Amino acid sequence: MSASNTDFVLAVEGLTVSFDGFKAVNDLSFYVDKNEIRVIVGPNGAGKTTVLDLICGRTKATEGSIRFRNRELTKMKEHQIVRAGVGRKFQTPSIYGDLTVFENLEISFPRGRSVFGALAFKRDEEVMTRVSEIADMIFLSELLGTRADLLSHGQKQWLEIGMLLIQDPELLMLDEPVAGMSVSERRQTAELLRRITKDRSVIVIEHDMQFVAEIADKVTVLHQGKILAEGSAEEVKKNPKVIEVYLGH
Amino acid sequence: MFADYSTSELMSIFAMQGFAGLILFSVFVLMALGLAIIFGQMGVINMAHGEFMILGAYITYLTSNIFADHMPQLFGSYFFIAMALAFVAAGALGMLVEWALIRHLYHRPLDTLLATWGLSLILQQLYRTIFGAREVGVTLPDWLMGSIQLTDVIEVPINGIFVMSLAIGISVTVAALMYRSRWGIQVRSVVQNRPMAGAVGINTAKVDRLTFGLGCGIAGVAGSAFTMIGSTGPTSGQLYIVDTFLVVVFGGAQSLLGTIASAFTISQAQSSMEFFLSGSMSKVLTLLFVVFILMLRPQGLFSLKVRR
Amino acid sequence: MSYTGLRSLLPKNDLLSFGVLALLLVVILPLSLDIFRLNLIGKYLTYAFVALGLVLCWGYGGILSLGQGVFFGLGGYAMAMFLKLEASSPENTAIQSTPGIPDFMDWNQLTELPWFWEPFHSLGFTIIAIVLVPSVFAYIIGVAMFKRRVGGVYFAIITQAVAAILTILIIGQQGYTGGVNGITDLRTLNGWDIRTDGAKYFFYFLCVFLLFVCLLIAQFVRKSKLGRLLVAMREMEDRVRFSGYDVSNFKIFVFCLGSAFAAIGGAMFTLQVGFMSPTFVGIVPSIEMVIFCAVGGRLSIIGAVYGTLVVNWAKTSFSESFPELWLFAMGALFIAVVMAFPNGLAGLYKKYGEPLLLRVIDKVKAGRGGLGGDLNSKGVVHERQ
Amino acid sequence: MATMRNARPSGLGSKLPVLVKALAGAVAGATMALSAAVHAAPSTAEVNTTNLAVTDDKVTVGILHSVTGTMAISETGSVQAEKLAIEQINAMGGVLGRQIEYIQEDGASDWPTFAEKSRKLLVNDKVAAVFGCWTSASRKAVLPVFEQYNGMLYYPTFYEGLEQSPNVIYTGQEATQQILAGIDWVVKTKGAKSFYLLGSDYIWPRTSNKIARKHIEKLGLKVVGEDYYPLGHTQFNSIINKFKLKKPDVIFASVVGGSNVAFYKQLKAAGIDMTKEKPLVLTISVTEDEILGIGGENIEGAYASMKYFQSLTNDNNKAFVKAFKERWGDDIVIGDVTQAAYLGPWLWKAAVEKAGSFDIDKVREASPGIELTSAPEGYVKIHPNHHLWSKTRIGNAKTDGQYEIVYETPELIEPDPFPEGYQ
Repeated sequence: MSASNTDFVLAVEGLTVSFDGFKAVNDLSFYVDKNEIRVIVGPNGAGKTTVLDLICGRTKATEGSIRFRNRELTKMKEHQIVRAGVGRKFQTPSIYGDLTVFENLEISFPRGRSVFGALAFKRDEEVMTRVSEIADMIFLSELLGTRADLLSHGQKQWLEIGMLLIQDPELLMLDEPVAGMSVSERRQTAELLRRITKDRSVIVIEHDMQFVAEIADKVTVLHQGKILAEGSAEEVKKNPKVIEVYLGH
Repeated sequence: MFADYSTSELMSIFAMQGFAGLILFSVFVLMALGLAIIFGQMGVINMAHGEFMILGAYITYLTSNIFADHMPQLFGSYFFIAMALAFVAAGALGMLVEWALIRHLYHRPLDTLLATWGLSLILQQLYRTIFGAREVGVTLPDWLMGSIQLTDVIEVPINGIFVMSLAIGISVTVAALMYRSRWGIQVRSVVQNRPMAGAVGINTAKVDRLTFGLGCGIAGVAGSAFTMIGSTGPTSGQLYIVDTFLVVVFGGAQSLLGTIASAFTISQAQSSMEFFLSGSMSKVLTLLFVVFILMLRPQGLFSLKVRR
Repeated sequence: MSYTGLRSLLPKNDLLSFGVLALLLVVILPLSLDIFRLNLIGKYLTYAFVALGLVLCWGYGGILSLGQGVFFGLGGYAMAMFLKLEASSPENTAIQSTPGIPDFMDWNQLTELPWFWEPFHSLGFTIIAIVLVPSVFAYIIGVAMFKRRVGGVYFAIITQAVAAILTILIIGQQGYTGGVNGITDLRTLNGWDIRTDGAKYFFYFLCVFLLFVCLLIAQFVRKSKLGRLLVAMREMEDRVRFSGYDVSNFKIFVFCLGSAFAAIGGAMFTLQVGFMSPTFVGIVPSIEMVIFCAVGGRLSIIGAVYGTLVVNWAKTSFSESFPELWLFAMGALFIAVVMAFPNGLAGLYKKYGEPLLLRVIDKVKAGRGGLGGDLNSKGVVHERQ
Repeated sequence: MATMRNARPSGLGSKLPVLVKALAGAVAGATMALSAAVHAAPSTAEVNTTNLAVTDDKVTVGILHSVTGTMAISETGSVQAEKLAIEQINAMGGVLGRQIEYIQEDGASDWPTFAEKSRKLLVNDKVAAVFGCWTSASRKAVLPVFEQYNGMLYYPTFYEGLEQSPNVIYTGQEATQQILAGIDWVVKTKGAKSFYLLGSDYIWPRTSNKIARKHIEKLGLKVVGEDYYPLGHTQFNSIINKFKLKKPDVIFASVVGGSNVAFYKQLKAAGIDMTKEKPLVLTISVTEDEILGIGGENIEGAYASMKYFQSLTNDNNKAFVKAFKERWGDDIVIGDVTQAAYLGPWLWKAAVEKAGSFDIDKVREASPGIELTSAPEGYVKIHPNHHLWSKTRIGNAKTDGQYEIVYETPELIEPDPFPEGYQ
């Protein structure tokens, strides 16, 4: 497959990964525009999380290419992909429970990422300002000194989002950001997402179609590792194939 | 080095060397199977594995003494009873240890390593207190000693054949247990998803205890069999521990087939090198080879690529 | 370093424990023990270097190495090689068939010094080699393992195999290494007799000094962002990786650092005990050193020192009184530490000792209208032991 | 700090001895008295000018062996022998009118611990002599300590030689004493032409095999192979195949420890019947102690070259074996090293009495030429190089775990720790 340069932020072409013969993602191609919010939906086992794993380098592709601003990601290591500007939030909140909220954010601050950089890293004004900025944004400015263990589930999700934001990624990937949240938390999160998606592209995996309709520019429906449908939330909802997959059986 | 020998002599020697490799292979399989079950299926690192083997050896020693004193006419067959007793004793001790120590540590694999190391020290001293610091000599029934003469040069040691059959027998039994029995299904389901297995009514605590007991029991049988070829003393168990772990890790902890394949690879590498190099150098080279391969393929020879 | 810099490196509670340890090692023990016992303490302290390295590798980095004896041994052998060459001057070895080479080489028919021994005529090279050779070796192992994400149990077992390989090699290549007897009969360091009581005092204090240097380095690492990263990695390695860090580099770094500490300990061991042998390279001592660290508290760098001292002191006195019981005690200690006190002595101290001490100190200070104010602002690390 | 006094015999994994037995043993020992002369105790100031632990009625010595760890297996016999000798000497009236007390320390199979404990014995306890060490490594570790603090060590194990310290009396054989006569015998009586040398991989087997090789080659015979396995190795099928390929007349074996057991069991299993002597197995590392672990039936027919076997029939040995069994239990066996360890206290006593002093320097001066006619192995004498003149004997292993002595050198063999032409 020849990969040509595009204007897309992310171009996924012919992506395939197989685990012992089982193709979890099968010849998948899709493109994400600048500043676009793309939502990926699909039934369990459709390969949604695997797609994110592939993009961020956690899983190595068997075939195909993933290009981010025309840089091939499939050959890069995870940390290089992150440094190139791709941020990834996991399904279950993955934060450092033993550290405080402040330290969680500070560690994510994109400076002193090498061994000796980390040794020489100083907690200066720039770091402090940036951390409190982000903390405000994720509703945690009162809790900076709290150990992250002690946060509620929703707060942990926000904290992880904050840890991504502090790196100012160009492409943000969120795996079920509102799963397990209370109604009010959900509302706050939707608002948060709208605010943070202003200057960047976002890929969101989400089940809640109402939430999807609220935020999505474009929706991609995955089924058995392949794209079943793609379009606006409204179009997708009406697509008979999608209805069958979701409601059939 | 071979110039002075006739082709047929050389062929015979190579045949015998191949057989020596097979014996070594069987020894490795016996050593490693119990550990592979415990480590591979439960993720527990049992540093006291060697001491469980030696327990089997001591049981054999005691049994042989009892038979010699009270039932000399049955002495020829005591070995089978000794192996059964070794299995029961080591298995029971294993279950006790699982209950007392291991079950509290399932989420901390590296800590099981330290705790079982402590256990191994205690067992060693216990053996020393009971049986004395010196090695004990286990008298074997006559039919187990000696060899079968196949040709002029090729001689096959009977205990080698015995160890091989035992290795095959135990491997087959374990495989059958794992893949054919209800218990095997339970073990595998507990390994894959503990909460779910518990939720569908599997008594996970019991499965763990039985699995650990089985692993230790097999170690006991192996120890019993090794009285034919090795020494029985309080610290003899330590001689086996590094080799055993390497075999299991090299095989890719999760699969029994992997353990067997790795035992085969390592034993063949070692025994063929031993023939051309000095014993020490071949040991070093074998270990280096294993470490090197593990660096290239850290997950071991056989392991499934899993979707995370 | 500025006052605040110092305070952030050593906040009040840490300063207290450093001070108490310094008091113990520099004042109390030398004054209360004869040189024989003090020399013993000095020997134990050399293991504390290893335990300290393990706190960083294992406690912080989550990397359990069962082969730290390798690095202890490499450092010790480097030192021993220098001392042996000095002890093997042509005058001292005149009765050999080849004078001027170490006695064990002569017994093994070597007629000239092997090339890799040559540079050890120089003390400067030796000192550099003590730190550098083990670090480079650790770096190679580290790159090979951590870049391929070998960790946890696998790493532990592979380091064990490395220890086994090196032991067999040292014992087997006795013409070059002194074999199972090790390198013995070391006498002088640049002409200065290392066997006198004066030398023993000197080496004891040198050992304490170096230990504190290493402790401060460890404290610096712990207090730096790297320290927090290690904690973070232990919990959520993937998150750290997806925050743009090359996780393996950090592991390699702490592993190398731990190895360098171990090597310094090994060199000090050789100087204080007067010989080096392959028994320290093997698996058993390597695992024992892990228990020193665990008893002290795997997350406490000061605890590592106390853990080492306590276990060894217990070992010595136990084996003097009840040699048969020693293994029972040691085994029980392993199990107890893992089962009941996973944070070791440091955990007990944090729970019971420190609050009491701090309260006393605060009272004293308050009585004098003291200066102390906690510099901790929001977000400063809450130490958890 | 606690010490073990001889009033409280330590267990050491053996049966607790009954006091009566101990006394009986002591009486038996008295019959082998060196010289029955009872010394009137000279004053302490006279016999102890260097501040050793000597009082008017007591003298303290040290016993330094591994009671724990891997070496405990081997060293137990030596501890028992040394204690027995001390008890017997005490029953006879002690040394220079003083009862011997001992402080026992555990080397724990760990060389720095040996160094540490020896320093304690010499510096803190100021013992007049130390009986101890087993492995070369432990001896090498304590040697600088003994030389620095001027102590006297009685070292019991047969060893590789290449050492001669003013602070050590070597009561075991150095390598040539064990090897040369053994090879001569096997060549002369068995007509051996080719040899395969096998050992555990460390200094003693390597040095021994080096001496053996030189000697064999001097005789114009052939060494067809030489191999070493790591300590603790348990798989010997490959080497056995090499034997079958090379068909040596003699397998010259110096395998030690747990490997020994594995080696002989596998040798037998591979169909090599040692009683047929094709090939003949000649070992320098298997004493009666080791046979306990190997099993007599597994080593039957092998030859061992030692200076002492339990089956020696002289009167000294009969009394010694009897006393030893009474003291430590009937089922105990006595090997070469155990006997050598037993000589230590007796040689020291003789030297002290000859010197008329406990001072280390005087004991050292008095030592060369000290004779012991009552030694279980027969007559021994200390050479100026601090080793013992002793005979070499060849034993043939029997199923009951004992050796039948088939040869003994007519003369005492001179110890030669730095053998010219063998290095």
